[in-house]
Formats: sequence, structure tokens, C-alpha cells
Amino acid sequence: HETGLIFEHGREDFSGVDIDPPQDFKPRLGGLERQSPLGLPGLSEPECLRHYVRLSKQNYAIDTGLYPLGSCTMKHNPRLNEKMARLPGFADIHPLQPLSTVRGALELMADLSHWLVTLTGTEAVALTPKAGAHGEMCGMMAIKAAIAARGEAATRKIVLAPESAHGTNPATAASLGFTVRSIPAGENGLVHPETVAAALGPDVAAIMLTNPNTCGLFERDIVEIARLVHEAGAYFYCDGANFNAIVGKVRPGDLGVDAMHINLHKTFSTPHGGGGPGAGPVVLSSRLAPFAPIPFLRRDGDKLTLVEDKEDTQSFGRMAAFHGQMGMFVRALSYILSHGGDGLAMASENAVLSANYLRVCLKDVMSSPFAERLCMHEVLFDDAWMKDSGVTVLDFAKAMIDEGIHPMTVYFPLVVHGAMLIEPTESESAAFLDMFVATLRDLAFSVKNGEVERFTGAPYYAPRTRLDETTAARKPVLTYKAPVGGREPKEA
Amino acid sequence: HETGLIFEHGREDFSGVDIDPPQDFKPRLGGLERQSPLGLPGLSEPECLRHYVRLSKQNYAIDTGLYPLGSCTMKHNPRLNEKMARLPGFADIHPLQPLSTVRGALELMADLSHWLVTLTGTEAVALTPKAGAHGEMCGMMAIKAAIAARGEAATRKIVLAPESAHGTNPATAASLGFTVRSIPAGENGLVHPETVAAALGPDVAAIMLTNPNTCGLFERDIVEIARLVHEAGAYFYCDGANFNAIVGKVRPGDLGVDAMHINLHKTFSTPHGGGGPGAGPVVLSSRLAPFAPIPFLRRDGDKLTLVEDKEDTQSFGRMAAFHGQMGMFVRALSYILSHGGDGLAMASENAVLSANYLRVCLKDVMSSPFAERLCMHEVLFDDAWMKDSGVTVLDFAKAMIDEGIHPMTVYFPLVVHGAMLIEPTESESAAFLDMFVATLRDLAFSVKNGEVERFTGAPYYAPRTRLDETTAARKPVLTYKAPVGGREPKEA
Amino acid sequence: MRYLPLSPTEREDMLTRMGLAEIDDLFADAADKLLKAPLDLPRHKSELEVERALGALAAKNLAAGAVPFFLGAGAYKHHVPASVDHLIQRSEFLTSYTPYQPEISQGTLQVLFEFQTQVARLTGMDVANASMYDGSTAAAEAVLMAHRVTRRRNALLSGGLHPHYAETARTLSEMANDDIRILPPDPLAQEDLIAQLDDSLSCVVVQSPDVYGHLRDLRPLADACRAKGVLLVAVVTEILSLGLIESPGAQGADIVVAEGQSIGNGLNFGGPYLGLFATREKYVRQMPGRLCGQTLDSQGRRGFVLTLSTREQHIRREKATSNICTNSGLCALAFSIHLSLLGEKGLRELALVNHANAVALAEAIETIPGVKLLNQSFFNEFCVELPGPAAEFVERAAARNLLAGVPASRLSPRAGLDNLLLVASSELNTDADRATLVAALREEAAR
Amino acid sequence: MRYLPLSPTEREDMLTRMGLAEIDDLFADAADKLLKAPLDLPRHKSELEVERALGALAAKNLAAGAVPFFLGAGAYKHHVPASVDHLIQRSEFLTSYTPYQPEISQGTLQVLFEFQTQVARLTGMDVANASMYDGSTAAAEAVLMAHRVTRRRNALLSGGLHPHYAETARTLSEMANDDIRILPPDPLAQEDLIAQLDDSLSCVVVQSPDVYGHLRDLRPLADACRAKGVLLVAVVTEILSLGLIESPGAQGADIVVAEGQSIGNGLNFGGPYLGLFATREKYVRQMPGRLCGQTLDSQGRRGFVLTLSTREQHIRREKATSNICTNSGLCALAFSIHLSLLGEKGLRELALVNHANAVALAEAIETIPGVKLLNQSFFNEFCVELPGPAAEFVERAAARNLLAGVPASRLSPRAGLDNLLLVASSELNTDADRATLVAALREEAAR
Repeated sequence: HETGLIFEHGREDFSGVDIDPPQDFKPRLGGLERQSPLGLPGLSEPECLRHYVRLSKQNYAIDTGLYPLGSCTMKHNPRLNEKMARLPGFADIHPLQPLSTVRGALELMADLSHWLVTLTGTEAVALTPKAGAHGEMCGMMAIKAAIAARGEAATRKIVLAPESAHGTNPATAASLGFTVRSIPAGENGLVHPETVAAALGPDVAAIMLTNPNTCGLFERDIVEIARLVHEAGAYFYCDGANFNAIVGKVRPGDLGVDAMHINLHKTFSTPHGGGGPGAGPVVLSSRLAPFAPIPFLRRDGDKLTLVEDKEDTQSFGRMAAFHGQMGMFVRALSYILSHGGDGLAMASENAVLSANYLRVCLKDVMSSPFAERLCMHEVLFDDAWMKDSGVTVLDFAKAMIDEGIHPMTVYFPLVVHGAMLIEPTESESAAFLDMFVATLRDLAFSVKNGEVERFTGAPYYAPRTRLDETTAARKPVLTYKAPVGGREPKEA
Repeated sequence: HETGLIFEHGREDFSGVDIDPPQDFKPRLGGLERQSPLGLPGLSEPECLRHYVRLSKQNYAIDTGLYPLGSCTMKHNPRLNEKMARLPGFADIHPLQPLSTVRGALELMADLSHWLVTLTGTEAVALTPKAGAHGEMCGMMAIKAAIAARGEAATRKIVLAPESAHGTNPATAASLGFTVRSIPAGENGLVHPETVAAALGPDVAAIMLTNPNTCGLFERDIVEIARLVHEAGAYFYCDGANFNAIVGKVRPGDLGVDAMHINLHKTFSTPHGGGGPGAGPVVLSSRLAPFAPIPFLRRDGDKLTLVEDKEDTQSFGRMAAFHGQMGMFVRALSYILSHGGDGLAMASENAVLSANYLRVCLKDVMSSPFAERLCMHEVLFDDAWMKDSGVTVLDFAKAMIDEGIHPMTVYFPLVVHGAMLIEPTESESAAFLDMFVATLRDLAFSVKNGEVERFTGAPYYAPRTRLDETTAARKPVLTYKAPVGGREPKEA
Repeated sequence: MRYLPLSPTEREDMLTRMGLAEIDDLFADAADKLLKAPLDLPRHKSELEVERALGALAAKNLAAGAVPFFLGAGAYKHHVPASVDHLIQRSEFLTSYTPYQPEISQGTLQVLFEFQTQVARLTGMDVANASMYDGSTAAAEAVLMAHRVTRRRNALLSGGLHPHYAETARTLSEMANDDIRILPPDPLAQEDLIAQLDDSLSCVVVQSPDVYGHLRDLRPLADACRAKGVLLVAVVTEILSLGLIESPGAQGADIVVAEGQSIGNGLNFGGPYLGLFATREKYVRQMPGRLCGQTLDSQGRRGFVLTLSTREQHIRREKATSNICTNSGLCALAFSIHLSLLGEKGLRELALVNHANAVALAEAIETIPGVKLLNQSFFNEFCVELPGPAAEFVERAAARNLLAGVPASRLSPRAGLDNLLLVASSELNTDADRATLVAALREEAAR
Repeated sequence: MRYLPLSPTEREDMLTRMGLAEIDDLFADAADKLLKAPLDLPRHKSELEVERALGALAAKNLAAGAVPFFLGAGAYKHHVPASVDHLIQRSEFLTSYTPYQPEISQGTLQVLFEFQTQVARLTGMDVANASMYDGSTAAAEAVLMAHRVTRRRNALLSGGLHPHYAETARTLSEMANDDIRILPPDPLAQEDLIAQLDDSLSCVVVQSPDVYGHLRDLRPLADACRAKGVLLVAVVTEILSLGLIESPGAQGADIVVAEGQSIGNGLNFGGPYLGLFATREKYVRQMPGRLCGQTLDSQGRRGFVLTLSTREQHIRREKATSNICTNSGLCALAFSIHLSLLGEKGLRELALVNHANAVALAEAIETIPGVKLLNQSFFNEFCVELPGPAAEFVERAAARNLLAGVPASRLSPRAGLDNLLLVASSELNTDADRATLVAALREEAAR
């Protein structure tokens, strides 16, 4: 039985919350009482539980199987983190309580900051950004502020970004009024210092690089690139989406990075939750630290305070209400303390080891421009091996669904034709890795054998067969509307 | 992908719990250190979560759909109850802490007792029994003790029980050394006073009756039967498995009941948890109250104490370590307070209303000896309407699985041929009741149309097709043994 | 390590299979910067140790639920049914990713579709997105959207707007070289926005209930905006108020942004929260953020997909409507579940209880000589003028386990609002809580 | 009412469809005893009200985790990983019934099969059932089973057996007119069971570690029992001990019963707990309780079913092996998950930490003049003789937020054990906890 929408089986005169409405009192709503109907159905608690439990069963999740989405880092989410985040001392404190009543919260933020700064080899961290892209924004704002402070706001308006960059990089730069200049990668998938040198000039504000990059490769020449960038008077923004490959192994600060956001949900396992919330603290070099957004922590001897007032600071300002994603800080610190310095390094090692294991086990049946190179935490294949098979990368991905595995990231990065980016993470056991290899090999042989229908009609065994995304975009239906001229269907 | 056993994918040298083993110390194990291997595999936390989440997905549950198991009362389990039971003040107290440190726990037990005694119209309640059958044992022990106190232990050795009784009733009586005398029910599904009168005598210790009975009917003559039983010097034990039909509507004490257990998991929604734990407090009339098991609460003015010492009491003794299923008491009281007196009565009403609704909506397609009679919280059908169709009751039940609905109770009670006992409970919405009716009508027409394969091969769409229970019982395999001569299969 | 399934032996085996000698061989490309020694950081901790360490930090904070509590100013504590937190912890919701593969993500997608519908109906708008980071960033995005729609780059922000929201919008505008004008704090709701409209403006941003609690009638402003081609952006920081107050949509707003935290979500020291964003149908392609749309599968069954992603950064890159690529999915789920339990009836009743409790508190405060209520109208929060600095009063109260409110100076440090206190009341306040606050205020007034 | 989906209108509609006028018409068969007026009981409460009412009761109890804690005597506090409680709250585990329809209950069934295997391996036996109410009732059932196996009706219970267990068995035996002999409390482990064996006995029940903490070597007793056709029933109340101590099965026991609470389950003031029951293959058909067995489905795939139910009450009725029809499913699940996380390595290490902490405590106590440790051997619990009544010491300690142990007199009120204190230590005790207890004991000895 299909699970209808709440608007189809809820009732507006019913509530699943028992409330005793107040008796007589004089309202003070200034004549603005609601006149228009709300149209919001209510569910009894049994109906509500069943509705959402049934819906959840249509989702794939890291708890139900391997989720090798490259660049998304679907790793294990420890339940301890959820428990810690729900301690009333963290979950039930108001952001504007007097600081004397939230000393533990400030300490937690300071502890997390210490870990992030130490692991990255940087000077400071801005905790407020609410997600990775928000972190990019923060880092680039700090760069813009630093350039302005140098009096070069009018001249340095170019940001360099490689073609393989996440879409957020150019979007961020553009939204801050920068012009994006694209840099091609070399055939080995890496950015070459010469290319960067050629693109640099007095008009360049910054370079935005991802390292390890979106092809899953460590930018070998990154120290040299950083040197060139700094020499040209520009800043080096590093997209930290892939920091999870090198935590405890390499410090971005040692590579010359001026600013880098850290996706706490990727690297430190705060859950993805079907698309958020994230958290994107940004570490900053000493050159950028003074420009960090408010609020920030200041330590006076033993006492921590929160600087919320921009006056008397060089801060570029406020990026969001309050002080950042506290709930995510707790989870991330719980993860960090659980691993310790030793465990974090081992997690990176295992992530890289697992990706290379997949590379080695699959390279004879799938093609990759970098098949013989060591990769970092994710391995990239292309669709050359599927050429003329009648099977597309999308078909291949959908056929994986029928095998009970979430597809890898497809068609990203754009620098490779028909990209398939696989990130197993450190959370998969040897048994699951082997199962994954066996499944992909089986599918690959199936492609080669011309069993086209296995792919073009896939998925056959999912809660839905292939969905029509074109019509969805052409005639968007974004909210529920009751069928005209009749009672709403009562589906169970 | 199938989910293997932990013994197939766990590793004995691996632990999902981080422990720092102690350094040097002098053990004092008296030479009894373990020599034999344990053979217990360990799972990392990600593997563990995935193992159990995947297993859970093979289960049906009240949260995922209608679960109309007659006599089992699969009603909504509020999550508030789970939250309350986990308050450290309840979940984290030791049964042998000084009573001065558990005053709230004793108050909770007293509060629950007050509700149970008031709702049943009885004198006292023994909280310790750990499940319904244990409660029966408790009630029958109290009866045996009372008879012994009257000096009739040697003479009163018969217990009357109707044929329709739950199997636990005769099992309980027999295990206490009673001889069970079976009483037939009348054609109207009810026990007749004349039948009881005929079976009574000076050798009878007690009658065990279920009311409402297992045919879903209220024993109309129960007051008269109780009078006869008492007149004959015997006691009236009521099986309270079906108390949920009459809570707040009828008090068993008013019917003449001397002892009745209450399945907290059925009537007051403590979760079934795949088969337990239960809790079976027993209410007692003033005639039996003095014989209640230790420990019991005693109120001295404002102060509650727990009597744990049998001496100086008439108690028949101890039934289990400690003081009963505290975790279930919290959940039950949370449910009770949430409903209040008004909500409990309404829950009974809605349970009875829903069962009768199903009766009325299905009686033209299915047969029942009592189709035209009002039923209580469950409605009983038989298989007369399926005769010669080639479809058995079991087949019919399995075909319901393919429709996404858990089957009703089948082949119970024994007094009806091919019994199908349906209990929708008060937790189902009108939409779900209608969906259930439509599904059963569709299946019934299918039987009548001779679509036999839809049934005999069912279930087709479950995690397993029909399982071979005969071989399982003939050659029991009750523990995992590694395949001989080879590595254990590594399934993911 | 309990979280890392590969055993030492398995690591060895895998390395061997690759022909590598040791694990650091995998990091050959980074060889010259590879850390030679472990960083000076603690070793891994057991669950018990982590619980103790974090528990000790948590114990240093005064939890709102432990004391009489009257804080609001953009973050509200309400009672959340236990089933909400239970459901959002379902593995399939908690540990899934953005629903890029819709065939195996219908759970998340249907929830988002229902969420969008709930938000649209609540705000009185045609469409809503699948959520944003929080109310403040949603407000900043609304300004950018208004720029795109009107092709103007000049915004006017009311003095009743939450100062954090105004600052957030200002940072983004300044960085993007747009113009923005923020009116001075307006604790008496006296500013005349209509008088300041002109056709260079892309939008006016106004909050109701405003940060001082006043309800603002948006209707005349909406008419005036329409006449000048200016978009009206309405901000709501206490979304529960819409159970009782006319929706911004019905009052003529073009874009409604709100903080959705107060339904289904806890205080969490300020995050993660839930940005709500709704607008008119005609502007949908200028909207930022993720959108879920209805469609059919190849068998003709209804299903849901992420849609209109051509607006988004992963397709449009530097031409995207915003750089955002995350929503606040789990918070949106909590919001949607709580709201589906409440329904229209429950939402109205809960809002009514909040208002009634606030009125009771206001009436009691009005009897205190020396303390002045500034509001004619309010929902569940209002502004009180004390005889001395509110921040000091709040500190003294906190020392006695009373969380009395938010000093206006905390939000606007240099605005001369030192004696103003923002006080919120909810269904959680008991008579005893109110009496405690009133007694403390009375004592303060008598100092 | 939030839990009752039928609205007043729907109730009316359904009654109408049945041709009934009002709801009480449904109760016509009970008409003369139908309550005319509501009982004198409170009306329904909101979630918030229930939380406040029960929260107030909970706050009157002193939680073990809040103070230094040294209680055992059959109920043990250990650290349980967060994932255990998360998993047992999965809807599909929490809200499913006994797996009567195996095709849609493989989750529960496979867990039970794994559980049975874990219990069998841990206890060193061939087979185990799917759990029972708790250790004490399992022990009583073991006596009944021994009667069935041996066709004798006479049991001998050690004086080291937990007194509650002995009383539970006595109640059942007396009621069933069986003979039972319980030896006097044996705090020094001096009783000679072998000397008391004779061939009228169905079984001897002995606990190790016994209630006073002594480890008992079962091997000589097992040999003697075998010679007389007497079954040896071994009882374990702290199942964690088997991580470090030789299994009862390897020592020759015929039936092993245990309290499994201490793995995966909390204290819960004594319930629900988890009875473990294991025996030799040849006795399986005399075993009480539910059993899960492996089989194949019609497609040849491995699957699991409840089996050997011909022993059970719902089939056999008065001829059943016991009247039990419930197991402790959810507690068994918690046990099985926790144990599958621990694995052999973790279980050994956890047991070792417990033993080491107990040894450290014992060594410290041995330095206190006037306080005497009675044990030569122990696992994580031992018995201490104080100069005065232990119950009074425990009360005084509790008043100072120290939960110091269990007075032996609490379990055996009239046995002259007033000065004996049972003290348990676990991985949860810190050095500071130990120091607190030792200081209190020192002070007590000096009184």
C-alpha cells in the first residue's frame, strides 16, 4: 500500500497534540488575528509514526548499505554523537543566555577549535559558517576583507579556480563580486604550477583549489602553487571537502593554505540527515585570522568570552544569527575525542586504503585516466569502457540500485567524460568492499555482454522506477493541491 | 544482499568497544581462569549498526502497518513512554538501593497500583509478576494459599477452565498441582451457568475464565457464574488478557472476580518488543489480598515501605528476584496518565467500535458463528466460507502478507474450526480500517473465484517464502555451527 | 578503534594486494609534507570517557528546562513531542544523503514536498523551498533574490528587524557591493517605512512580530511597495505566531522568510536551525535553495524529485542563484513532523496558549511601578523598560537560577537600549515561573 | 486524545453504519455492570504534563550514575554503548510481536538464533533458549526441568545461591508439592555439597561467583553429581564474569541459568531483566521457553522459525513443560547487540577491567583496621565484614551521596548476617569513587 500525503489522510480538525486551550483572556494582537485558513492537516500520533516510518523505508541510508557517493563522504555516524548532542546542557541552552551560564558551551567551542587548528596547522578558526558553501563564503570574505585592508579592493577582482572545482567555488566567488578565471588541469588530473603562474597577476585576489582534488588525487605541486600565489600577492583558498583523506597525515597549513572550510558532516561524521544541516568552520592563516567574522571566542587568561560586537575589531562582520551550528560542534567533538589523534590518522589511512583497493580490484574491467596512479580517498572512473555499449553512466548507476547498492557520484567531476567517482570511506568492512567489487564486476561484465535491458530499464526493484525529471522541471509542482471537484483520495 | 550471521562476518579478535586493558595487577580468580575459547565474534560499530538495521527491515511492526493479531493487542506504543522509562531516576536505580534513595520509585508503584485497583474495582495488586502467564501463576498461587489457609488444601484440587481458554490457563493450573476440568462453551460461544454449576463441587478450587472471552464475546452470565463459584467455596480467576476491551467501562471486581492479571503490554501499551518483556500485575479481591507475594508496598501514613520479608505476613512467598518490571510500570503509568480516566474509557470504546465495524463490513463475505452478535474488541471468523475452496486458513493468512498486512490470529481459539481472530485495537484510523476491509474483501472474492495459487504459494513478496517448520522441529538446529571443512562464508 | 572495521591483518592484506609495503606508501604524492610524528593530540577515548568529558562540559551550562525561562529574540523553547525526536533518528532519515537518486530517496523527497506545502500554507504563499540554513541567512538570500527579480541593488531594512538578521544581510551586501540601508533600532515601532520608499529599492525587509515583539500591519506597506515596484520581504522569527496572526502572504508580502526552529527543534545554543523561504509562483525560478517537485515514474506512479536544479551551483556554477548546496534537512523533517502532529487545530491552540501566557505575564508586569511595557500588541514576546541596565538585571537573575530574558543591548550593543529587556513566554511557563520573574522585576525596580 | 485516531464524527459514522445509537450500545452484553459514571480518576494529560509528573517522581530517586556506586548482588551497572539503545528502539524491533509469522519476522528470529548461539558459547553448553523472564525464574524453571529429566522431585540449593533465587524456587516447589532443601547462608563458602548428595536428588543448584562473590570450582561437584544421576544446575548472576572465568559448561554443569541484565541492559530498579537458560543437546525437549531454529524456505533460502513449540503451553496446554509464553525479547536483543559489539576480545577485556578494579578496591579495604574481606577469590564483587550493622552504614553513606553496597541482611533478613556488606566494583568506578568508599569505611570502622 502506498503512503499517501499527509494532506490526503490528515484532518484539519484533528490534532495529535493535546492542548488545553486557555480560558478567557484579553488578546493583544492589534487587530492582526489570522483570518485566512491554514489548511494544515493533523495526524494522531499512531498515524504520524506510521506515516514517517513508512516513508523512511523508501530511503537508502549508510546504516542500510554501502553509500559510495564520491565527494559526499557517507561514513558511519556514531550514535554516541547523537546522545551527546542531546545532553540538556548542550541541546537546551539559548544562544543569548548570559555567558556566565554557558561556560561549558564556550569551552566546547574552544576545544573543537583547538583540534581543528592543530589538525590543519593554521592560526584560527571561524566556527559560524553553517555548511561547506557557507564556509567558502566566509573564507573568501576574509580574503576580500584582507585585500581591502591592503587597499587593493578595486584592483584584485579575479579568482582562479580549476575546471574540476565543486560548483560552489565559482558560485561563491561570483556572489562576492569576483570574476572567475578557470584553470585547466593537466592530463594527469593535476593543476600544474606553470598554468597557475600564467594565470596569476596583480588582478588576482585568490586561487580556490580543492586538495585532494575532485579526481581523488593529491595535488603534488601544491606547495609550489601556494608559493606562486603568495608571491603574486594573492591568497590560497583550499576547498576542504576532501580533508577527510589527510586528517592527521598532512596539515593544510604546511601546504601554504590561507583559508579552508571543513565540512564537519563529511570529515567528522555529523549526520547528513537527508541533506543537512551541515557545518562549515573555516580555518585561517595568520594573514587572514584578524578578519574572521563575529562572533568569535577570545581567551582572557582562564576566561573565555564571545566577541559579538564588530566594533574595535577588523572582523568583516556577521554571517548568520547567533554563534554557529552548536549541535554539530558537539557531534564533531564527540567523534574527534572518540578517535583521538591516532584514530583520526587511521581513519584517513583506511579511507585511502579502501579507495585504492577498489581501484586495484576494478581497473581491469572499468577505465580510468588515472587507473595506475595512487588515488586518495576516492577513485575516479570514466565511461570510455562503456563506449558504444548502449549503456550510459546513468543507466549503470540505476542498475546498481537493483543490486542493493547506492550508486557512486556520476558525471562529476566535469573534467572526465562520464565520470564515476567512488568513495568507500573508512567505515566499510573488508566483506562489504569485496561485495562491492563483486557487484561492480558483475555489472561490468553484463555491460560488456550487451545485456542492455538490465541497465536501461533500471531500477526495477526500487520503490519507484525511473522518475521523469524533465517534466518535473518543465511544469513544476512544488506544493500539494487537492484534486479539483472531488473529495481528496483517502489513501492509507 | 542477504544479511549473514554475526558468526559469519564478525571476527573474534576484533571489538567494537574500546577498552584499555588494565596494567599489572594480581588476579584473585582462585584458579578458575577461563581456558575454553568463547567463540564470540566482535563487530565494529558501523558493521553492528548495519547488521541490526538490515535485520530489522525484515520485520513487520505496528509502526509499519496494521497488526490485527487477535488476543495479542498490537496497539500504538507511544514514544513518550520510552522517554519516561529512560529517565535516569527510573532506569538507573538499583533494586537494592536503600529505600530512602528510591522514594519516587515506590510512589510510582503506588500510583500505578491505585489506578489498577480503581479501574478493576478490587482490593490490592501484586506488581511482581513478569508477564501474563506469570500473573496467572501468581493469582492461582494466592488461591492455593487461601485454600490452604482454610485447611482445604487436600480436598480442593480441581480447576475449571473452558475449552476456549488460553493455553496458559491449564498449563498454569497443572504446574501448581491442580487437575484441570474442561468446561464446554454453549453454541452462542458463552459459558453457561448450568454447565458451571454441574462442574462445581467441594473438590473445586477455582474457575479460570477469560472475559471478554477468546471468541471476543462478553460473558453475559458472568455475575451469575461468579455467584455459583463463590457459593461452592471456590475462587474466580479471571484471565485479564482481554481487559483492554472494558477498561473504564466495566470493573471486573463488580463481576465477582477474585484475581485477575493485567498484561501491561496489551492493555497499557508497553511495547511487545518482538516477544517481551511483559509485565503481569495481578489484582486481588479482599479474600485473596492477604496472600499476595512479597515484596509488596505498605503505606504507613505518608511513608511507603516495601515489605520484602515474608515472616509475619500471610504472603505465599516470593515469585522472582527484586520487585517486578519497573521499566514496564513507568511505561504503563505514562500511558495511563496520558489517557486519563476519560481517555482509557474512550480507548476501550474505540477498540470495540473498530472490531464491530470490521464485523459488519466483512460478515457478508466471511462466516462466523457469531456474525450477528455484538463482539467486543476482537471479531472471530471461521473457515466455513472457505470450505472446499482448496485454500486453508493458513494460506489465507500468508496471502495477507503479500497485501502488506500482518495476518490475524489463526487457529485460535480452538472452539471454532479454522478460527481467524481479528483485533484492530483503538489505534487504527478510519482510513486504515477501510483499507483492511477492502483488502480482506478482495482476498475473500479471490478465494471464491478459485484463484488458489494466490494463496497456496503465498507469501510471494515477503523476505522469505513459506518456511519449513516441520524439518525445523524434526531436526532442530538451534545454534550456529561453522560449516565443516572450510572457511566460514563471508557474506556482507 | 570501534569505528574502523578494518583489522590490522586486513590492512596488511590489502596493502599486499596492491604491492605496497606500508600504509604511508599510499601518501606518496604528499611525501614531503607527510607528518613524521603524530600531532600533539590526545589518543582515542572509549565511549565512557567521551561521555564523561562532554558530560562535564554540558554540566557547566544552565539548561533552559531546569529553571524559569523567558528568552526569545529569535530562538524559542517549546515542548516537542517525543515522537519527533524518535523519528528523526530513524537511520533512513538520519544517515541518508541529499536525495540525488530519487528512486531510493522517496522518503526524504515526500517529506520535503509535504514540508514545502506546509510552509507555503503557513506563510500564505504559493511555493516554498526545501529549507535553508536559518532565518538570518534566508533573509539575506531574500535580499539577493529581490535584487535578481527587480534588477535593482538597493535594500531597505526595518529597524524592527532582528539585528543579527540585519547584520547578516549587510555583510553579504557589502561584500557583493550592493547597497543596503538599515534603519535605527525601533523599539516603539514608530518608524514610517512607507515614507522611505522609492523606486530605486529592490525590497523592504520588515519583521512581524518584530524583534521587540510588536505586531506590524503589513497591508498598507504592501500596497505602497506594489505601487513602487518594490518587493516586500516579510520576516518571521517565531513561526508559531502564524498560528494566530494573519499570514504575511495574506497581508501582501512577496517573499516570506522565517526561522522555523521553534516548531520541532530545540534551542541548541543557536544552531542548527531552520530557514524557511516562501514566495509567489511567478518568482520561483529566482528562488534560492533546493526544491522538491512532484512527477511520475516510468510506470505512471506519483513520485518526487529534486527539481529546478538549473538554478543551483552544481549546474550553473558562477551563474547560480546562490552558492548554497545544503538545506537543513533533518531540522525540516522535525518541523514537518511536529506540524503534522499539531495540525491546524493544534497549531492554533498552541499559539493561543502562548499568547495567553504572554498576556498574563504582561498584565502582571504592568502592575510593577518603575517597569514599563513598551508594547501595544505582541504575540508571545514583548519589550520592557527597566529602571537600570537590563544586562545587569539578567546577570543577577541568572545567578539565582532565573533566565529572565534578553537585554536589547546584547543584540544592539551601542544603540542606547541599555534598559530594555526582551521577555518571551510560552506554554512552558507555569504560574510559579511567572511569579518568580515578576518578583525579580519588582525587586529590581525597587533597588 | 492524541493516541486515538477516530474523530467524534468518524465514531458517529461507524455507529450509524451498524445501526447503533450510542457507543454504550456496543456494551449491551455488560449492560447491568456498565459504569454509569466515570470513575474518580484524573482526566487525560498532555505530554508536557506527563513529563512533569513522572519527572518529579524520577527526581526523588538517587540515580546510580550520579554518585559513587558499588551495588551488585544480582543486578549490575555497566556502560552500555549508545548504539544498543538506539537499535532496540527501531520500530521494527520495538513494536513487533512474537514472531508467529516467520516470513515477516526474520529480523527478530535471526537475532534470537544469534542470541541462542552466543548464550550457548558463553555458558559452554550445546543449546540455549530464546530467553526467560530473569535469572531467578530461570533458576526455578531449571529445578522443574531437572525434575522432568530425572523423574525425581527433590532439589538441593546451595547456601551461596542468591536468596531471592532460592526463595523463588522454594515458592514454586512448595506450590507444586515438590521437595526442596535450601542450605543456610554460606558467606565463607564452607558448605560441603558433595557430602550431601544422594540419589533422591534431581539436581543441585549452585551459584558461581556466589552471592558473596566467591568463585566456586564446580568440577568436583559435577563429577560427584554425575555419579549419583543428579543434575548440576549452575547459576550465574553476573554474566560478565564468564569473560574471565571458565564456563560452567566446561566445568561440567548440565543446566546453566543466568541473569543476563548486566550486558546491554540497565538497572531499571530490578526489571525487566533477562533470564538465560542453556543446557545439553540431549535435554532440549525438556527445556522450557521459546526456541528459535534454522530451516529453509520454499525457495531453499536459509530462514528461522520458532520451533519445538509442542513443548509449549499454547499447544500442549496442561501438559506443557512450563506455563511461560513470553520471553524477554527486547532485553535479549540488547544483550545480543552489546555482546556482538564486545566480541570475545572486548568481553575478556571488560571482564578484566572489572576484576582489576575490584582487586584494587579489595586491596584498599584490606588496609582498613576493623574491616574484614571474607573472600579468597572473587570476580567483581566481594563480601566485607564491618564492625557494626551494614544496613546502617549503607544508610549513612547514602545520606552523603555514596551508594556503598548491599547489606547481606537485605537479602537474608533473619540470618545473623547483619554486619556483612556486599560490594561490587566495575569499569565505571574511578579512583575517586574508590577513595570515597574507602574513606567512608575507614570512618565507619573508627566509629
